[in-house]
Amino acid sequence: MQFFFEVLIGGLLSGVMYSFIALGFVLIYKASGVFNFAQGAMVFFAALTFVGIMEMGVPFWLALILAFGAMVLLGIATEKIVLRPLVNQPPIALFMATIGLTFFVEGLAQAMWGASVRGLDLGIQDEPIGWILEATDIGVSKFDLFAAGVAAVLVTALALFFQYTRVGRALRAVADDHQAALSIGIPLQNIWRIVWAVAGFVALVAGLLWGARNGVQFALVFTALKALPVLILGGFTSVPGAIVGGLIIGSSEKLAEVYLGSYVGGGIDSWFPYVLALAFLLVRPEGLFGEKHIDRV
Amino acid sequence: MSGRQIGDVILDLQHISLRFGGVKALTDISFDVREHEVRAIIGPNGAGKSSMLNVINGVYHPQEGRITFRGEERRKMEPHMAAMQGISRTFQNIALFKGMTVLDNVMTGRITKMKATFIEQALFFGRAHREEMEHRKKVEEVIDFLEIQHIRKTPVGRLPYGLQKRVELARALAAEPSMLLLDEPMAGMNVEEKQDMCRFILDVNDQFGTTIVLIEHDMGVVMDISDRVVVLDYGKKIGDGTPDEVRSNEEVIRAYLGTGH
Amino acid sequence: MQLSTKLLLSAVAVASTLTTSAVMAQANEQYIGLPSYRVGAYAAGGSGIYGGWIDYMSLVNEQGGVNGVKLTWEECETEYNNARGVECYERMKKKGNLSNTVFQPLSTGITYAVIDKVAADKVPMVTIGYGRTDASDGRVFPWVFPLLTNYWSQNTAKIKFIGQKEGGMDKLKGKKIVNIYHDSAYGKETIGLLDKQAAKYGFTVVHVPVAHPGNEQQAQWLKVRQEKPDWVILRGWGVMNPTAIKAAAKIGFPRDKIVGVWWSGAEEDTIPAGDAAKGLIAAGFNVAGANYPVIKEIQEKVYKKNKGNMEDKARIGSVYYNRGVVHGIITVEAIRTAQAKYGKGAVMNGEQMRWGFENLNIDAKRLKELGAEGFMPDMKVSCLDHEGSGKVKFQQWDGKQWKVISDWIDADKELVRPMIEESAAKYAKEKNITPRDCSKEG
Amino acid sequence: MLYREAGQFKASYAADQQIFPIRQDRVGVLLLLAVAFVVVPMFASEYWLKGILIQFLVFSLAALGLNILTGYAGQLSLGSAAFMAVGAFASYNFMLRIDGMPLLLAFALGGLMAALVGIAFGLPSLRIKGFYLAVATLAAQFFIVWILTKVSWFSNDSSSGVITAQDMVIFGYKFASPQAKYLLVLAIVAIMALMAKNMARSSVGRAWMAVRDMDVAAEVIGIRIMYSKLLAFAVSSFYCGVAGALYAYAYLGTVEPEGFNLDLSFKILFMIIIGGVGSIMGSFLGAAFIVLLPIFLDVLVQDVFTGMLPPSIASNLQLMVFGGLIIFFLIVEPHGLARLWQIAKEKLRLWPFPH
Repeated sequence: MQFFFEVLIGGLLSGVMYSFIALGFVLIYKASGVFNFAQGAMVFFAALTFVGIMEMGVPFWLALILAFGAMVLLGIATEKIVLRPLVNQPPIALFMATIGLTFFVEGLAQAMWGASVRGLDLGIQDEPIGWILEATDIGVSKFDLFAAGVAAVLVTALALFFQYTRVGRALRAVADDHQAALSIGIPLQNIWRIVWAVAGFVALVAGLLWGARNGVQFALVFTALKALPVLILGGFTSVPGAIVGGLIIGSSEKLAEVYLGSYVGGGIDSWFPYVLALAFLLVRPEGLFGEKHIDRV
Repeated sequence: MSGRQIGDVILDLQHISLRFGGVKALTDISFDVREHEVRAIIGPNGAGKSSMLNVINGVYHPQEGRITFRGEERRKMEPHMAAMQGISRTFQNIALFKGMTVLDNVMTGRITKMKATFIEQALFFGRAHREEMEHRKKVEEVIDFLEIQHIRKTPVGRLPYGLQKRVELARALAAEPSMLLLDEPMAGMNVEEKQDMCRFILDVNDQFGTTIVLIEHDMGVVMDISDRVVVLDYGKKIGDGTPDEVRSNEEVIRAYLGTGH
Repeated sequence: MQLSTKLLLSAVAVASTLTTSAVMAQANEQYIGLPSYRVGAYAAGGSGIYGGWIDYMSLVNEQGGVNGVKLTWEECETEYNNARGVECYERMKKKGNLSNTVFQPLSTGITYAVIDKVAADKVPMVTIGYGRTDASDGRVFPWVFPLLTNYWSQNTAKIKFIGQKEGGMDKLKGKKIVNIYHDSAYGKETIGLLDKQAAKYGFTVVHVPVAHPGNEQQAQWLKVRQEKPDWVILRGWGVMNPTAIKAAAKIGFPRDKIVGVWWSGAEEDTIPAGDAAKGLIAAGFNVAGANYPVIKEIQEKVYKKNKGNMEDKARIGSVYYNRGVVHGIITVEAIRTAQAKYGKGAVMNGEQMRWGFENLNIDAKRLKELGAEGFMPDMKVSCLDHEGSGKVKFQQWDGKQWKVISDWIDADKELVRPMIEESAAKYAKEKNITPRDCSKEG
Repeated sequence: MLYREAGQFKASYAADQQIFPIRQDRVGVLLLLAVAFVVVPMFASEYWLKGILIQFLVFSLAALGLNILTGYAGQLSLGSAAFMAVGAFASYNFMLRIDGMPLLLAFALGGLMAALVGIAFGLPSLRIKGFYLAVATLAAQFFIVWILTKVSWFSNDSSSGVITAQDMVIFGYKFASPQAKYLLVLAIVAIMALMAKNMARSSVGRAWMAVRDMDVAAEVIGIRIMYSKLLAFAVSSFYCGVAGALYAYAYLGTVEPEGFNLDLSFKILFMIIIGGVGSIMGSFLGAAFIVLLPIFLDVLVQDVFTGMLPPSIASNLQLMVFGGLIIFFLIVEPHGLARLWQIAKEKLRLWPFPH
């Protein structure tokens, strides 16, 4: 039983890491209806830019600000060059454009900063905290707690942002209905730029956390694959869905790998989250927090 | 109006109630439709008229009530089964297949009558080829009938609203239905277009003997072309009878005046 | 010139290269097509290996070529993708003066995809430390050379190393080893062998797969924690390695009890894991370090003249870079061997190159001459044995760099060779190949 | 004045229902086929045949398969490569385990297996739509590759999990030369493309498009949504399965399950979106674009700009240009190359007398 809890808690903590990636997807989908395939590439680009700037001898906080600046620039450029010309196109065209963007950003990142793999030390220990280990025999690191804390702060901040700021309210209006929002004079382009910048910031946070754990390297792009089942489980448009979905996927994936994996040869965490999300969708096609949609004729 | 013979009851609805979650869309509605007649459903916005049509062809399944079609009571029928039984319809907001041409749209109306398997169609040989030609001929008849020959190969997305409505009617007619459900066929049309549409509806009823159930807002049109009228308000039936009877029904007058129509 | 004219001209140039087999090379140049990858997930390895390889060839050219024959090469970006790898193979096959001298795809997938083609086209294929293990049987695979060592050989060497650390092979009895592997054809390849070794030496082995890409391994390492093994064998790839190291640190598994394959033993695998990587051990057929004469010579004769291939010069002497140099040395020595038979100072064709590889003999003396003593194992290829060595060294990450901690450890040939022959025979049967009679080869 | 519809009157519906109603199109297609079947094998170099054209044809077929599902029936899928894998591994096993199995039958059976698997993974489409479905198809992608890796029976217990395609022999003739391989692939692809075109212009195709454009209305006019969607999954997977078998037998020779990874699925998706969603022609144009562009860029960089750029920048620049061009094409023509082709034809129809 103790082992069960250990796996469960480990899974929940990994789930938090998935949520960071999912959040970026949700923000952009919510505001612009675009399934931003480039989110993984953005995570990679953000982390690599940050580390690249650090390597030039720039202090941590300044590098963070500069990297954020780069993400804002990327967001603005994306809105101007990619999204605006495609504004009235079907979702699939926009989706495809973000695939093009993925290649571009991946190439740009490696052309700018080189292909070598970097380490990233945030100065937070990622080894089990002694007294917790002794008391419960469950390994939880400071880094885990830090990541969970960042997630909580991020989600609270986003919630407050959506609820109480003028931009946030406008954003929600845009999310509900683009045409209506346009017609009451909400500047859609500004909103999109802001959303892409915020998503860029989320990508930067995700990139730093994942980069600190596994190194800053191209594989950061693949983190997106971990986020997709989280998205379908939590719903494409729900910020809390991204967090709750992440926790569910993270924990059930680990439990499945440990308890079911050994019967079928293991390595099932490549597909298990997808099958789980799929099974869930069959029961609730709109996801955990998505809105139910009734066809009207 | 014409020499057609109004026949027996073919569709009988008894005590129909429909709810979405807690919202009541239809409450205890009963009425019938006779063969070859033009039956109108009228009522203010939100009265449940479209829901009524959706119940008839199986898009919605009422929680209570009995539906008898041609003497058979049916339970939980799916829309495509209704189509098989000869019920066609048009929609309030045009539901054409926007990516396809007019011809292809109308051809889809014949889909229930095509028997060739997809393998035969892939080889485009024998039955598949023959069928395609036969049905094309029928479809051309409908196209001629509705006078839309000139736009045959145009993708429907590019057509003006009035023509789209006509194409939708063509698609419904292509199925050679015994019962045709029309949801506001004249909404948003100018007088001339309305006259055309009235003519088509009456011709269909006249020439093919098709039973017609229609929803319409234009009272003049309704009173002109329908044999009997059902009046709904807030999901309840408040009147039923010939145009003259309905016109003099106090509750109907109140409902219409009350909502400012 | 107008932009459009310029574009048109370059398009014409491209079209002409694509349609005609343009003779690029001068009469006295040996053409080597390099199917490289410098983008995407594999770029870190690719840029290092191809960098070292090209630098070594530049060095040879600076020194006057191979008996006067200059080397010329060209890259073709494969993105580590099978379909593009085949295209690159076909593109480079007939270029140059005669044909591509040798095809070395640095990808197991591409190796498989061209394995039938190289025999038909008479282009020798060399795969060092990857590819098709059973191709070590030169009777069935005359055109394929999985040189130096293969996954099976290195795995037996690994068990020998663990035995040494435990104080003798008999001490392995009752020990437990967890094999953490990349859940793919590559990762699975040693499972059967490990099971055999476990039976032979009396240890238990537990196989734990990690799904690609392996950036999350909490579940796997919790399993390790539950199993409480004495050693862990890491058969990782890419991001799976630092993730594994971090996860090991998290469950408190000592890193100096983890022994990696050579794809788990480069700076690219340890640096991202930070301090957690300290103590990690990995097998390698080449070592790290810039203090070998051959590397110094490259610095001296190539980089001083600004002809180096690496943009990040700090990576010179890294594991991948040095592996590239090993590729260069072997390629050049094979050309030299072939020239010794077919004419010094002549350009070799594919068949002659094949002979060169098959009769390659880089002994200790030659290694010393090359400035690569201790840098790579000595090797002797033959018709029967297309592997030629089987020796690996073990290195340990001290937090800053890889340090050699063992001598060359030989593979357990008695165990591996029959497995190779069995597998090759099966392939021969499937493909209707009659194995060569090696006694008739000269 | 060459491309003109005027003066060609259709005397029967059969004439109007022809696959290419305009005479110049018919001639053009016949010419194209003649070139593909006769001229190309005579003159194309081995590199073009083995390195590019076979690859292009195989990917065109896979794109065609995906286009049936996504373009015609409107179901977005990210698992095409997995269905290719099913086709390849199934064909291999049919050839391996049944003595005297004819090659073409093995391909067809491989396709059928893929179709069955496709139906199984298509079931969720009855409940879920759009991007949700797309992500759900990833389950198929990962699960199929996983199980092919995991169960060694599929690869005849090869220690590394690879399959080595048997020789291609039909009626005693061995398709070994580049020309023979190319012609075999071309013939299969041409026939299957024709069949796809036939389906697209028959009632199955119309049913698919109806489901795509508005599923509620489709159901009301009598289309069985479930049947139509599952049929689309089956036919699409069949095409992908045969493409996978050809990929293994005619192009790669030996392949491992990871050869059919997610990247390949995406590549096929790019092909149909670049080429034109819901267009047979577009599948070919898209495949050509995605296969040729990176090669073109690579040759451009390697041969024309040799030594002008540091190697890693050169490679990454290719990737950036590739991504940039995708965006550029979408902005210029979101309906893909097929639409551009159509516009060009419409222009040609008026040439030389524009309004």
